[in-house]
Amino acid sequence: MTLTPKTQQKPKVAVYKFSSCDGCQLSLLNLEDELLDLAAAVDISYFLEATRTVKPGPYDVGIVEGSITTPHEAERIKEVRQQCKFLIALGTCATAGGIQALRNFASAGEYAKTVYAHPEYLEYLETSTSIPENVPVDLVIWGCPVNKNMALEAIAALLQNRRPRFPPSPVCLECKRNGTICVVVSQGIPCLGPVVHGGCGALCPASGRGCYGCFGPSSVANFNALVQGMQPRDRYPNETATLLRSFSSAAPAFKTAAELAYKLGANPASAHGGKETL
Amino acid sequence: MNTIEVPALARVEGEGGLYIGLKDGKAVEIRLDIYEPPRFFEGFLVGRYLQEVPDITARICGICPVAYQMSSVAALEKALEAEISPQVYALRRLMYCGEYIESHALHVYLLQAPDLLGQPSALDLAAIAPQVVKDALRMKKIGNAILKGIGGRSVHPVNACVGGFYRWPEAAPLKALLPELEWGLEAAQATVKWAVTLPYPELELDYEFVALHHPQEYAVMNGEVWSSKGSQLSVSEFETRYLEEHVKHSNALHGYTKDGGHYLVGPLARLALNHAQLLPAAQKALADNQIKLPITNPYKSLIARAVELVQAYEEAIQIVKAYAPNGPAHLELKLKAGEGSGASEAPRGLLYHRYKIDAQGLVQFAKIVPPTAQNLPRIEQDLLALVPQIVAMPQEQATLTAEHLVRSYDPCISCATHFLKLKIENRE
Amino acid sequence: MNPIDEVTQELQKIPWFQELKPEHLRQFAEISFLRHYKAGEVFFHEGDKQDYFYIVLSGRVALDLFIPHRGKIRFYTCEQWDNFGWSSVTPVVRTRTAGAVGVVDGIVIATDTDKLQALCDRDHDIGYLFMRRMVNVIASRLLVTRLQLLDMFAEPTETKTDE
Amino acid sequence: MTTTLIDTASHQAGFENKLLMPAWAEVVKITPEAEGVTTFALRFTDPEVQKRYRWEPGQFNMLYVPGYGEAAISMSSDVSSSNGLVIHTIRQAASVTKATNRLRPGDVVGLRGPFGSSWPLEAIRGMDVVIACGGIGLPPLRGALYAIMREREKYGKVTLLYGARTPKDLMYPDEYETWNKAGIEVQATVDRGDETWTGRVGVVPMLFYHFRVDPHKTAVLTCGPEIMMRFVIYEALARRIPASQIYVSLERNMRCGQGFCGHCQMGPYFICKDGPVFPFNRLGPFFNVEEY
Amino acid sequence: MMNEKNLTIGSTVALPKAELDHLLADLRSNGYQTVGPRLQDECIVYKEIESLQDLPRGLLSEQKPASYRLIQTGQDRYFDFIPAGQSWKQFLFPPRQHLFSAQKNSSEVHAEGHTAGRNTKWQIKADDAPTPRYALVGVRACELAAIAVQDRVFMRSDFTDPIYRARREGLFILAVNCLHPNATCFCVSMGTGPRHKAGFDLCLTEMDDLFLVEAGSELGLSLLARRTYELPSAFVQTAANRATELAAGKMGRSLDTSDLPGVLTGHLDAERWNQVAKRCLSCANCTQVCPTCFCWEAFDKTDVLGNKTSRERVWDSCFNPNFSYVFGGNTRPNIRSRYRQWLTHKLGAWKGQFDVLGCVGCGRCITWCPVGIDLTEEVAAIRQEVKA
Repeated sequence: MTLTPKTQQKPKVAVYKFSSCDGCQLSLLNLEDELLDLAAAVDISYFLEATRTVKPGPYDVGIVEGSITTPHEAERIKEVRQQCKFLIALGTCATAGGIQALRNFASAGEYAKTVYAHPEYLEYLETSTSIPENVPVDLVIWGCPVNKNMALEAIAALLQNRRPRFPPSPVCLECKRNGTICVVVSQGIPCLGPVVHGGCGALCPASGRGCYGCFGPSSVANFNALVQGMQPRDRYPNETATLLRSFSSAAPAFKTAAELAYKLGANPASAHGGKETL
Repeated sequence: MNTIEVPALARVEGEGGLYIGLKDGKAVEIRLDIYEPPRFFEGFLVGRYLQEVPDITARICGICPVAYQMSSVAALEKALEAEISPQVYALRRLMYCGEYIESHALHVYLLQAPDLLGQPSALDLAAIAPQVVKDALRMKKIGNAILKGIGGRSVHPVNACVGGFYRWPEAAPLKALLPELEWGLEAAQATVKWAVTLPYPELELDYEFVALHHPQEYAVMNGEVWSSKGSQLSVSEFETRYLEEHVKHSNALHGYTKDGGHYLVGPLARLALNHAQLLPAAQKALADNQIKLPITNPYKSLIARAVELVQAYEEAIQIVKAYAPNGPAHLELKLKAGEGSGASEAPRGLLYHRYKIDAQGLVQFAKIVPPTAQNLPRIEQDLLALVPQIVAMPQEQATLTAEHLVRSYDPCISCATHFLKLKIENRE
Repeated sequence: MNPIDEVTQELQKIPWFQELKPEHLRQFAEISFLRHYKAGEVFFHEGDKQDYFYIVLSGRVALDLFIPHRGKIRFYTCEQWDNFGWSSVTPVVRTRTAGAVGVVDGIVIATDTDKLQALCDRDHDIGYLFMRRMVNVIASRLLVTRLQLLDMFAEPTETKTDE
Repeated sequence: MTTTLIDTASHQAGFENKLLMPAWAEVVKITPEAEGVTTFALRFTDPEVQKRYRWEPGQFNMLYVPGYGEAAISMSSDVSSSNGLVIHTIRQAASVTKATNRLRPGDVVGLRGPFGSSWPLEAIRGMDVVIACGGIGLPPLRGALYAIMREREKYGKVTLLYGARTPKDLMYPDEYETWNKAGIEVQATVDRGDETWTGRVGVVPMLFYHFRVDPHKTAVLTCGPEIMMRFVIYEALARRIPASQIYVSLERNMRCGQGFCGHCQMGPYFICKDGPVFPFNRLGPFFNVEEY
Repeated sequence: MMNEKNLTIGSTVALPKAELDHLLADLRSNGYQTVGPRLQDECIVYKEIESLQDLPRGLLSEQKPASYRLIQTGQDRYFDFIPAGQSWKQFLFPPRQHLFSAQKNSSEVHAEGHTAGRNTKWQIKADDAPTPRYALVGVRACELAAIAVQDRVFMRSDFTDPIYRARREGLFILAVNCLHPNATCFCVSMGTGPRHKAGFDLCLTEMDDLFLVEAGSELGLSLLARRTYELPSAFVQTAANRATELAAGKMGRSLDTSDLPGVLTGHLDAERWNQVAKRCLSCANCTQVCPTCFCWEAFDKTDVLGNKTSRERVWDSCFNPNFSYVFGGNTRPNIRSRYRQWLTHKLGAWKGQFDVLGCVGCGRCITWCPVGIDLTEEVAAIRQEVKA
C-alpha cells in the first residue's frame, strides 16, 4: 500500500494492546531519538500508553501488540481490522501467540486454578492465538520484544512506499558479523540461532548463552536437523524442547520441532538429568 | 453528576477501567476493573528449569522486566542456598538503576506530567515545551543504555541468570556512559526542583507504607519487609502478613494485610521508610527542596520518583566507576530440592516471588505478588477519599482528576494482570 | 483453369504436401475448394457443427473464444500454411471448440472433412501423411498453449519474505 | 572500446574508498511506454562524467534511487543519437523500480556503469540476424537494433521477433514502421488479443515458423523471460543454428555489477561482468539446470 | 650477535621471545594496529593486541566437526592455538562497512510564475573514515593462502574493491609456521601449508625458548634489524624444520583435489546433495567463518521520512534465502540448491573464476558447522557416488 499522502495530511496511526507485557509498545516509546520526528511524520491518533487523545478512525496504519486470549479480544481485533487500512502485528505475542500460548499445550483451566482462587470470575479462551490467526495482517514484525529499529523501519518503509528491510538471515549471521563466537561449537550450549529470525542483534550468544528463540522461527530453516543436532547436547532434561517451547511456542515450526525434541528427550539414552547447570 | 466513566484510561501500562457508584452524592461502590487478560504465569512456570524462570517472568512486564528477573533470581538462589558475589550484586543494582531511570523518567515526564500541565500527552507537551520533553527522553535513554550495556537490550535484557550473569558485560561501553550519567544526575536534580513547583491536587491520606528496608543501603534487592505500622519481617515471612485475594471484578489479585488493611508500596513507601539510606545527592535534593517526609499525597509520588531518579543516577555513577569485572560472572550452581522466596523493589513497589524446586532444578510451585496487585485496594480507597471533591466537578474534570490519581500510581497493570475504565454511576 | 487444378496447384506449394504422390494430391484437391475471405468474415463459431478443415494460403485468421465479461479473446492466429478447423478431423470432437474469423483478407483451402476422413480410411498412405501432419499441428499448438498458460510475462507473485 | 565509470583507473583518479558510489543523473524526460513500463531519459549532472560515459548495446547500469537501493537496468536507446542522454526503459516491479514512479523531470537518481558484456555486433556482421525478445526484453535489444540500422548494409536479413502479453504491453509500437522501413522485418505477436487486434496471436518461439533461416549465416540474439529464451533456443537449435551463434542475455540478482558481491553467479560466471550477454555454447551446461 | 648488514630477505634469525614484544611496539609506533590471537569466550579470536601479554599462552585448540575446545598444554608457547574461530578476512573485508550517506535537498520548481512542485536532489558524502593499517600477528600458511585467494577476488585488473585494496596495501603480515594441525585441517591436500613459502613480511617458527624468524620483505627486514637477535644454530634450524615436517604429517583430514571442478559441477544431480540437505541448517556459518568467502550485500538505511540515507555493506551468504532472488522468484529456493551452490562454487566454479580453488584447507567450515557437516566427507561421498 502507499501511504504517500495525496494531500498534505499525515497518515493516522493507531497502536493497540492485546494480551502482552507492554514491552513492544514500550519499544516504540524507547525510540528516544526518533520519537519526536516520528510524531511529526505521522498522526498518532490512538496510543493509550502514550496519550489520552483518541482521534476517531479509520486509521491508515494499525499497530497491534499482544495475542488474543479472551472472547472480548477476539471480537475487538475484528473491529480493529475494520478500522485500519494497513495492519501490523508487532512482536511475538501478536505474531505467534507469545509466552501465554504455553496454555495451548495444557489446560488453561488448570492454570487458572493454580493462579486464581476463583477461576469462575475469569473470562479467557483456552488458547492464545496470534493476530494473523484471527484477522488478515499486512505485515508482521517479530521479536519479544521487537527490535525498536525494526519497528521504526516498518513505519519508514510505509511512509516511503517500499518494502521494509528486515534481516533475511538467521541469528547466526548476526553473530558472525558481530564477531561473536558460536556457543554451540565452543561451549556445547544448545542454541536456536540457526533457525531463528535475525533482527535482535544476536544478543544471547554475545552474552555467552544460547538463543532462546524470542524472534520466532526463521522463514527458511531446517528444524529437523537442528533438533537432531542440538538435542543430544541438552544439559538438563528437555533443554532443546523447552527452548523451542517458550516465547514462540505456538509458531507451527517451533511446535513441531519441540514435539520432536520431547520425543528424542524421552529416549533415556540421550537424557542427562540435570548434571550441569548453565 | 450521575456517573463518571473513563472508557479508556490512558498512559498506564496495561488495561483497566474505573467504576464509581454514587448514592446521594456519596460513593457506595468503587471498583478498579482490570481487563488485562489473565496470563497464568505461575501456572506455566511449573515444570520449567530454574534458569528459564528469570527470562519467563520478565515477560510479565515489559516496563520492569529487571524487577521480575531480580526477584526471581533472588528467590531461586535462596532455594539453592547460593550466595552471589558482591560484584554480581553491584552489577544487579546497576541494572536496577537503569530500570529506575528508564521507568521513572517515563512516568514522571511522559505519563504523569502531562496531567499536571494540562496536556493530553507528552507529544502535546513537546509542542509547547520541546526542551523539557527532549531532556526527558535523554534521561530515559540513559537508563535504557545501562540496561542495554549489561543485558543487550532494555526490554527483556538477556544477561541475568540464577547465580549472577551469563557473562560480564564489557566495561568500556558502560564507562563511556559516564558523561551522560553525570548529565543525568544534574537533570534529575533539576527534575526534583521542578517537581515541587507543580500544581498537585489536594489530597492527604493516612497510608500504611510497606517496602524493603536495609540498614546500609537504599533497599532495592536486599533487606527486610518493613511497614510504617512497625511490622518488620524477613522476606521469607512475607506471606504471613500480606495476602492476595481474588476479587470478582478484576483479573488482578488484590493485596491486603492479614488483618484486612490496605497498604501502599512504591516510591512514597520507600522514601518514607528508607530516606535515611539515600545517597548524599538524593539527601541533598530532599533538603534543598524542603521536601517533608512522609509524603502522603498520592499525586506527589511524582516528587518521590524524581528523588529516586537522583538516587539512581548517583548510584549508577558509583557502580560504573568502580566496575572492574573479575572472577566468574556466575556461580556454579549445585542443584538440590528446596524452596525460596525473594523480593525486590520494582519501580512501582515491592515485588515478591516464591518458588519450590525439585532436585533436578525444575519448578514445582511458583507464586508472584506484583506491586500493582498490592496497591489496587489502596487505589480504590484513595478514590473513595477523592469522591467528595470530584462529585462537585464537571464530568470532564472529575474524570480527569480520578484518572490522574490512578495514573499517579504508575500502575503496571500488565503485571497485576491490566486499561482502566472509569465509570461513576449514580444509583438513584 | 478448372477449380480442381487450381487447388492442386496451391496444394503443391505447401511444403508438407510435397511428399504426396500426384494422384493423392488430386484426390485431396477433389474434395477441397479455394475460398476467398474478407477481414471480419466468420468461418465458424464456437459450438458450430464441424464441416471443413482449412489451410491458410494467405491473409490471417484468428481463433477466438468468448469469455463472459471479457468479450471475444483471440488466442491464436493462423497464417500461410497453418491449419485450422482440425478438430473436425479428430474422431471424437464433434463441435467447434473455438471460433474462427478472418483478420485480414485472404484465401484458404477448405476441405470437406467427411470426405477427407473417408479418403484417409480408404487410402492409408494419404491417411498416414495427413495424420502425421496433424500431429505436428497439434504438437505446436500444444506448445503455444503451454507457453501461454505459463504466462511468461506475468507479474510474478512476490514470494520474497524479506529483503 | 568501453570505458567504465568505476574502473581501476578511475579509482586511482579519485574514487578511493568509494565502492558503489553512484554518479548523479538528472531526469530529463519521462515517457510512459506500456502498462507499468516507463522510459526515463537521464543526463549526468557532472559534465565530466557525461563526457567520459560510453556504453554498448546490451550493457546495463546500476540505477540507484536513494533510500531504496539499486537495480540493474539496461540501456535501451541508440548509442549514437540520444544526445548524450542515458535512456532506461523500466518496468516498475519491485521496491527500487517502483520508486522510479515518483520521479519527475528535474529529480536526480544515481547511476553506476556501464557494466557487463554487449551484443556481438561486430562478430555477427555479414550474417542474417534474428532478434527474438519478449516483454521487457526488447529495451536491452533496442540499442542493437539501432546500431544495425545505422550500418544496415553490413548485415544480411534482419528479423525482429517480439512478443508481449497483450497489444497494450507492446513497447515502442510507434517505431515499428520506421524499423520496417530501415530494413528490419518486425514480427510482433501477443499472447492474446481482443477483437480489435489484427496482428498476430501466439508466442515468440513460434514466430520462427514464419520464415526460413540459413543456419550457417544466422545469428540469434535473444532477451526476455528465461522460459521464452529456452524455447527460442530450442527452435534455433532445431534449425541447426550453431549454439555459438545464439546469444542470450540473462537476468540474475545483479547487485554490484563488478563481480564482487556474488549474488548473480551461475556456474563459473558472474552474470554482471561475464554476462549478461553470453553465446549459448558457453552457457550450455549451466543453463536450465534446475535450481542452479 | 649477528651483523645487521648480513641480513637479507630470506635470512632467518633466532629471536628471544621478549624481543617480539619490542617488535610489536615498533609496529604500533609506526602506525600499525596490531591484531592477533586473544582468548575470548573459550575460543581464540583475532582482535587488537597491545603486547605479548595479550596473547593466549600454553593453549591448544582441539577441533572436531561442530566442536572447538581449548586445552592447556602446560607449555609456555604463544602460537600453538592453530586457526582461530574467525579468519583474518574481517580486517580486509569488514563484516559491516559504511559506504556513503546521502541527504535530500529539495528545491522548488517554478513554472509559469508559480510553484509547480519540488525537485529532489541529493548531496552525497563518501565514507571518509581513515583506512586502518593492520599488522596481522600469527598468520598461518593456510590463512595467508586465503588472503591471496581474496586478493584475486577483490583486486582484479577489471575491477578493484577500493576498500579491500586500501586495507590490503597497508597490511603487515607476521606469519607463523603451524606446528599443531588439527583434526579438521587439510592444508596439505590444498597445497597451502603448513609451512609458509612467501607473501609474509616476517615469519616465525616458535620453539620453546625462542622464535626463528625469517624476513620476507624489506619492511620485515628493517623491523627485524632493529631487534637483538642471534644466528640460529644448526640444531635449532633442524628442529624447526622437523617440527613443520611433522606437522605436515599430522593433518586430520584430506581432500582428493583431482579434477574437483569436474567432479562437482559435473554431478549437479548427485543423490548426495539430497542427503546433505537433510542435515544442513542453512545457517550460513560455514560461509562466514570461511577465510575466502566474499559475498556481500549492500543496502540503504534511511530515516523515517527518507530524507537521509546511508548505504552500508555487510557480509552476505549464498545460504541466505534471498541471496539469489530475482524478481518473481528465487533461483535457489531450497537448502539442497544452496549447499550445492556453496560447494560447487568453492571447489569448482571458483577455479574458472579466479584460477584457484576457493578452499585453503583451514577446516573452519567443518569445526564451526553446528551440525558438523564436513566438506571433505561430502566431496568423498560424491566421488564415491560418481564412481559407482
